Amino acid sequence: MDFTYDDEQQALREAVRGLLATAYADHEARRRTVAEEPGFDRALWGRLAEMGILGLPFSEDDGGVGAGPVEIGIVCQELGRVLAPEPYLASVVHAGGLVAALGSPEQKADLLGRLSSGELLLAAADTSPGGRWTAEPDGVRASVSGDAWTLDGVADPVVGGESADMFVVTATLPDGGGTGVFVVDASAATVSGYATADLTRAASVTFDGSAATPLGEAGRDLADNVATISDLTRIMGANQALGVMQSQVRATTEYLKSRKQFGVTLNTFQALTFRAADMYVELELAHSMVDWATMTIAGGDPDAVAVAADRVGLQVSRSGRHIGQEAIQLHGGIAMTAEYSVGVGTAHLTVLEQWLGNAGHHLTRLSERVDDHELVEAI
Amino acid sequence: MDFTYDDEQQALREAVRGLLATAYADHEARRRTVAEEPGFDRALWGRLAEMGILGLPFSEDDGGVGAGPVEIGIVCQELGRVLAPEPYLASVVHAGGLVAALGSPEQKADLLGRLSSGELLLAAADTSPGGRWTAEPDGVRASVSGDAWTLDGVADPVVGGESADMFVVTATLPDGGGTGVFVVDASAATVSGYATADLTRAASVTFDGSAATPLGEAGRDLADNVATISDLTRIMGANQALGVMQSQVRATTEYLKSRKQFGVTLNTFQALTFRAADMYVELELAHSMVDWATMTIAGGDPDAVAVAADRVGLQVSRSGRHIGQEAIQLHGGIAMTAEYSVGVGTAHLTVLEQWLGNAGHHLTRLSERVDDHELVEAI
Amino acid sequence: MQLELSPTDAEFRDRMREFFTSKVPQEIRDTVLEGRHLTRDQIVESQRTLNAEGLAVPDWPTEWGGQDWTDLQRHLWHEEMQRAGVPLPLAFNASMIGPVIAQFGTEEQKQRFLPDTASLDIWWSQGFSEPDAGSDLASLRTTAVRDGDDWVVNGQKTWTTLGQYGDWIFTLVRTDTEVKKQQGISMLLIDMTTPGVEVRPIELIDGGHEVNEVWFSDVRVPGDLLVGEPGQGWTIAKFLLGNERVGVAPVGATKRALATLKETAADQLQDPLVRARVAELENQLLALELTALRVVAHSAGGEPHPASSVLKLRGTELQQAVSELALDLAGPAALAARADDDSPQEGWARRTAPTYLNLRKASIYGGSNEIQRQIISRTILGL
Amino acid sequence: MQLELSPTDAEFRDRMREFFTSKVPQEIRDTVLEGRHLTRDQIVESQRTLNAEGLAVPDWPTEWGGQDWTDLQRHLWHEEMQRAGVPLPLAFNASMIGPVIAQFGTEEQKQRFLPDTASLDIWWSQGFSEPDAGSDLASLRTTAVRDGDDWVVNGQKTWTTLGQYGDWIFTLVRTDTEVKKQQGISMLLIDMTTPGVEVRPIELIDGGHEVNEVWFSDVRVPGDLLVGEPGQGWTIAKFLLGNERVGVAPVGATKRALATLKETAADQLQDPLVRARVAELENQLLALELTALRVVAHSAGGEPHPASSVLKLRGTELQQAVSELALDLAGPAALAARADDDSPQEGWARRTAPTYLNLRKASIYGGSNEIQRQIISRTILGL
Repeated sequence: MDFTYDDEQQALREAVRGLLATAYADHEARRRTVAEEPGFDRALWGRLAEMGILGLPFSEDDGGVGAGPVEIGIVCQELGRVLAPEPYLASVVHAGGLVAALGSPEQKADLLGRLSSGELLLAAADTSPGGRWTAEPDGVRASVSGDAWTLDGVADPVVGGESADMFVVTATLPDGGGTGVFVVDASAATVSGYATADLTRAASVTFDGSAATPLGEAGRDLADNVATISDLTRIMGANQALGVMQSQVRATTEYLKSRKQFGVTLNTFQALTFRAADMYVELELAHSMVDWATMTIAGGDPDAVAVAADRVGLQVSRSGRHIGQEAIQLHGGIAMTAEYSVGVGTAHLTVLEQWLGNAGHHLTRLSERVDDHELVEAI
Repeated sequence: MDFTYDDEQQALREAVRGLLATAYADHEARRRTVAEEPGFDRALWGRLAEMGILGLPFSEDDGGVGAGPVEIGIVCQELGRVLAPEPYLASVVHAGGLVAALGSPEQKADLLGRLSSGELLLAAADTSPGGRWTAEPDGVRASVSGDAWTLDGVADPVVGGESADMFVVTATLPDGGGTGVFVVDASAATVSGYATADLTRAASVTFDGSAATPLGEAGRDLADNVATISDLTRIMGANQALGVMQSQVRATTEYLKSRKQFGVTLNTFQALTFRAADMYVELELAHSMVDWATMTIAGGDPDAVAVAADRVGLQVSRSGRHIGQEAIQLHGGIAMTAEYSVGVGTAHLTVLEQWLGNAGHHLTRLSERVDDHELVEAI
Repeated sequence: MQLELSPTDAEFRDRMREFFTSKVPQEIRDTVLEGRHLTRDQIVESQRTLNAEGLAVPDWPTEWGGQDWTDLQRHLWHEEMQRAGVPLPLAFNASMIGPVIAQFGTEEQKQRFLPDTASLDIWWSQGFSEPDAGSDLASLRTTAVRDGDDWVVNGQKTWTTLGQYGDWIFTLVRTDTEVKKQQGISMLLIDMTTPGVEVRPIELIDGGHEVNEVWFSDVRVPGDLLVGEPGQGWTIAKFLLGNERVGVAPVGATKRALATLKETAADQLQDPLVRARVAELENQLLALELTALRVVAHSAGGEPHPASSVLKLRGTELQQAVSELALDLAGPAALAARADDDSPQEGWARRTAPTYLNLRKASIYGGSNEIQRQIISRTILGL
Repeated sequence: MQLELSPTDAEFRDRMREFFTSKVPQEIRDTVLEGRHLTRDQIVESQRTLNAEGLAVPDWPTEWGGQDWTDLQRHLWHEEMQRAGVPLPLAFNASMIGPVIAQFGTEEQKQRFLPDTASLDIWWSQGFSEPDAGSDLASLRTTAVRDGDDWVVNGQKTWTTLGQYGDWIFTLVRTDTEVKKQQGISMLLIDMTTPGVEVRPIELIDGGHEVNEVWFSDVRVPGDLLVGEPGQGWTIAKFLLGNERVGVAPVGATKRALATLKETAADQLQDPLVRARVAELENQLLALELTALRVVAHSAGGEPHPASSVLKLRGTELQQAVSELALDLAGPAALAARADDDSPQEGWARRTAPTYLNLRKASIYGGSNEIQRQIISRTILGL
């Protein structure tokens, strides 16, 4: 039992942090980047590829680095810390994760190789309009004629979809065959991009007889695999949220120390410093749960990962709501502005939560399992 | 629309407050009273009878005063304010309320007359061991042979039951006939008295072929009427809780002003004064809801009263939990002791809540009605 | 004690409800009820409709268009507007500068400004907050220096809500730097077309352009545009902010928002946890509304009841809580915040994240909730 | 980073679990698990069972019965005890005065007291708090005046937990009134059978006799019972209170209480609102337990990790929250708090109200949650 990073993990953190600092030295840089097309920094993306960060989760055979969940979590935390708009979670962790889990050896070598090198952007299209966190969305239907598959329907939101070169699409198979996963070229779909509430990009993607290639063997029901990759993405999203919250607690603390009102700094007001203490408590609890969930992945048991995703999802939703709201309140008006990172961080937490599953969703799932165990075992 | 007391109501409040001040000038007096038999002040009870307080809810024909819900609420608030252990809510409001609603003219004249004059103590036996706030408890069964009714079973807790001369018992009628209400002489039952968590008294009452007289016409299903009287009792219990909370907020405020720590009075600490402000907010919200629910009774619609009882029950449960806990916390250790009124007030709020219906119960009932209305109309 | 409205008040309420739901254009009210942004023209049209009926500025003296209503009637007017989705009369005009001019202004100022203020022919902006002052208003640094009959103003205001629409701005400026800071403040009315006035937008986290910075560079203001006496600004500001807090709890609008949400997200109402959240919020809103009624019933002679801080505090908390519920019911659709109207996601769901983020301001602006707790603990509890 | 215990630690945990569940009498453990009160004899018997196995005072120096364990092992020992319902070794002995004597005591004091302290042949009470001091410990007023070789003690202590069982009491007394208040304090060990010591019970709101007042009237204490130097009391107290906070979060016991509640109130677990409350609490407890593990993994050289305040703060909140859930699940049966055992109400339900009330103390005693927030905001956040 060990909650500390080893030297290599520390070095990875420093390297990623250093690289991100060149691109997002201050919030203004992030603000400029999201205001322009494509909504993230392609040069930075290239440097992440060079550092091996884009290929981190994938095996060396597929052009990746073969690192573990802790390393990917470190990257996500650092991205969250500076509110980096790069679609790492959507493209590498989620869409890339689906390819790595389900693709044929050829597909993996091709798609993951190009993803790792920064040539190819993927996005997972797995949510129906109005849908809510299911591995069996009904917005896109797959049809087959001979060997040729086509897709019809709409997926929305497709996070990172605006700039994606290819979509990894979750679709209903014909004749009650369950859920299939397909690769579709962006040119075969109609992509309507938009900015989300945190100014990162997503898209509504419409398929209209779009030519599609099954990932791996055609026609199998892959709902369980899709669910597992979503759970992994949730846990990595929690890492990213942790980075956001750490920045918010730090910024709030600094603000209370430096900002003067009524002739004194704000940390003179005990009602405010006690609330900062409560923010810290929430941060530490979230941190513990994020580390635990991330380590759970290594065990390789999909059920354990599903539970861990719900547990960390609930904790991070609660902590994120608390910290995100209090960070704004303790700052006051300045944090309502797009110029200042704290409020935008709250927007980012909001997007992560509603994208990956909110507190109510996770709590309902955990409630269903309450009598599966006598008490919850941490280790 | 008017939320103010008229002159007579003001005078009633002053009179009751004055009388209670003679008996419970300080918490030590209350403490002595509950430590001795019968757990309340019989002399005070007699003076309440003389003032007409015991007969307040009942018609003049039945030996009462014929006052309205606002007046009864005033009395309950004042009792709560000093944590008076007298069984007014149990005996007069609840048991007396059942007799007034269901009794024959002769029963009413007899029982309510003696109740009003202080000669007779009643208690409502309407809860089965382990039961939860239903008008159809199954702990006591009624049997009839010719005209002679008998009861078998157990009711617990019977609040105020330890000293009761007679029980007003809710029992299951034979042959699926629903819920009947009976009067049973205490001598016909086995009464095992005990102190509740706030040191007022209740009892476990066992009926074993106990001779019973139906209230009013025999054999009718009275579950609806029983429910309505319970709802009235809940609303009066909320008035009593309001009195407790008012005292707790006042005591806490005074303590913060006078108690010194680290060389200064506690109101120097903003974290504490802000929490006192939040207590005040909860108090005012509860106050508003209590007034509203009390006034709703006058409309005479049992459905409206049922909803009002749930609404005020939920609000007072929440406010009571908040205020009762914060009052102890802001005082510190002293409020943990039985010598000091604040913690005992929290115990009293706890007893009122679990006796009459806790937040979860009321919230569940209100949840069931959520789509009965577009929005909640206050007036 | 009695719950029912008197026949007079019931008739009054019916009249308000009838007017608001039949005379204020449906499209404007739908915009409000669905949580979309109003245009300047819609706000103006709505206020003119009200003003034509004498319903825009009931708080003012009757000679300037006010109504001789009871506090309860004012409350009913306010609630019915919110319930019907009628935009409230622009606060800067109706609740702030109007009453100030009526109370402290010269006869000339009254004649010149009050009718156009009621009808929104002049759109007023508020120039109080400054970047380094925040809740500590008295530390303001914008100066006005005498030059002949005029004042010359230099400095910067911020958080000027809807300043981009403003014709005039009422400002607090420092006219005397020698005295105690509260005593050196005066109120000036400034035509925003005057050379040297510049309005710069502040982008908020919800992407909206709702507030602004207003910069003053050697802005020349005629002397007859000072309200009251030089140095009286602090007194006037306190008068104005006292008015602002009355009826500040957006109970009716929040009730309306929750009712709408029950309809739009009806399928999720089968989830018992969602039902419980709705039921809890409905109950809290009822308690707040009843508290507002109690405050109304007790407020004596126009002085705000001290418990009005309770209304502001809890009112904004509940407003925020309903916006959180909406966000959670929207789920992934909430991501489509800035998608265009062709989006396959429902409009209400797309608006939830910006609304949630925008409403974080509710507990900051207009006297933060910390200030309200301070008022309660000091003024009411004597701590 | 790795989740699994090392084979050594896993084996250690199994050994603890095995010992606690097989060697500590079932009746004692059931009393703990069901939330009933332990007798003095049960507490003593349990601690002697532990001590015989070297498991009563692992934190002490090994020469006095301590164990050379890692922080993680100490944590596992602590959690497994709670989980099995083993009464924790009496804190006054094991965590407070024992380590103090081992650190500051003379060789004579160590020989005389440590073995009997470990085995609970001496039951220690704590004499720190005073009626007018509360959290402000340094303001204490109990005095000890030199008289020959002895000290003569006068004053009053309060909140002395289980003082009715105490053989000896370790006290903070003022030995010098001339110096700065922290510097005039010393620690004295006092035999509670000495003439002039009087223990008076304080009745708590749950009806229990758990704390006491201890009065000292001209109590004569031999000079060799002063620990450390005169004036060193404040330093010793800080050392002692620092020890107290380590592992102070009752995670294991709270988890156990929640698990038991799921069983005893199983039929109510069908209510979705109850299920959600349980699931939320289980998750919060997991987060806390993991935080405890992180703190353990990081605490360097016996110094408490600053985040241990997080454990105390949240640990007591969750302990209280579980007691609230139990109360709500008990419903009307909770009224039968002081009914005798013939009561038709179930025992667990009858105990809920006293337990709920009693646990209000958890956020007050041993450094109130306000003190913990202060520590976090100052020490950790630098505010």
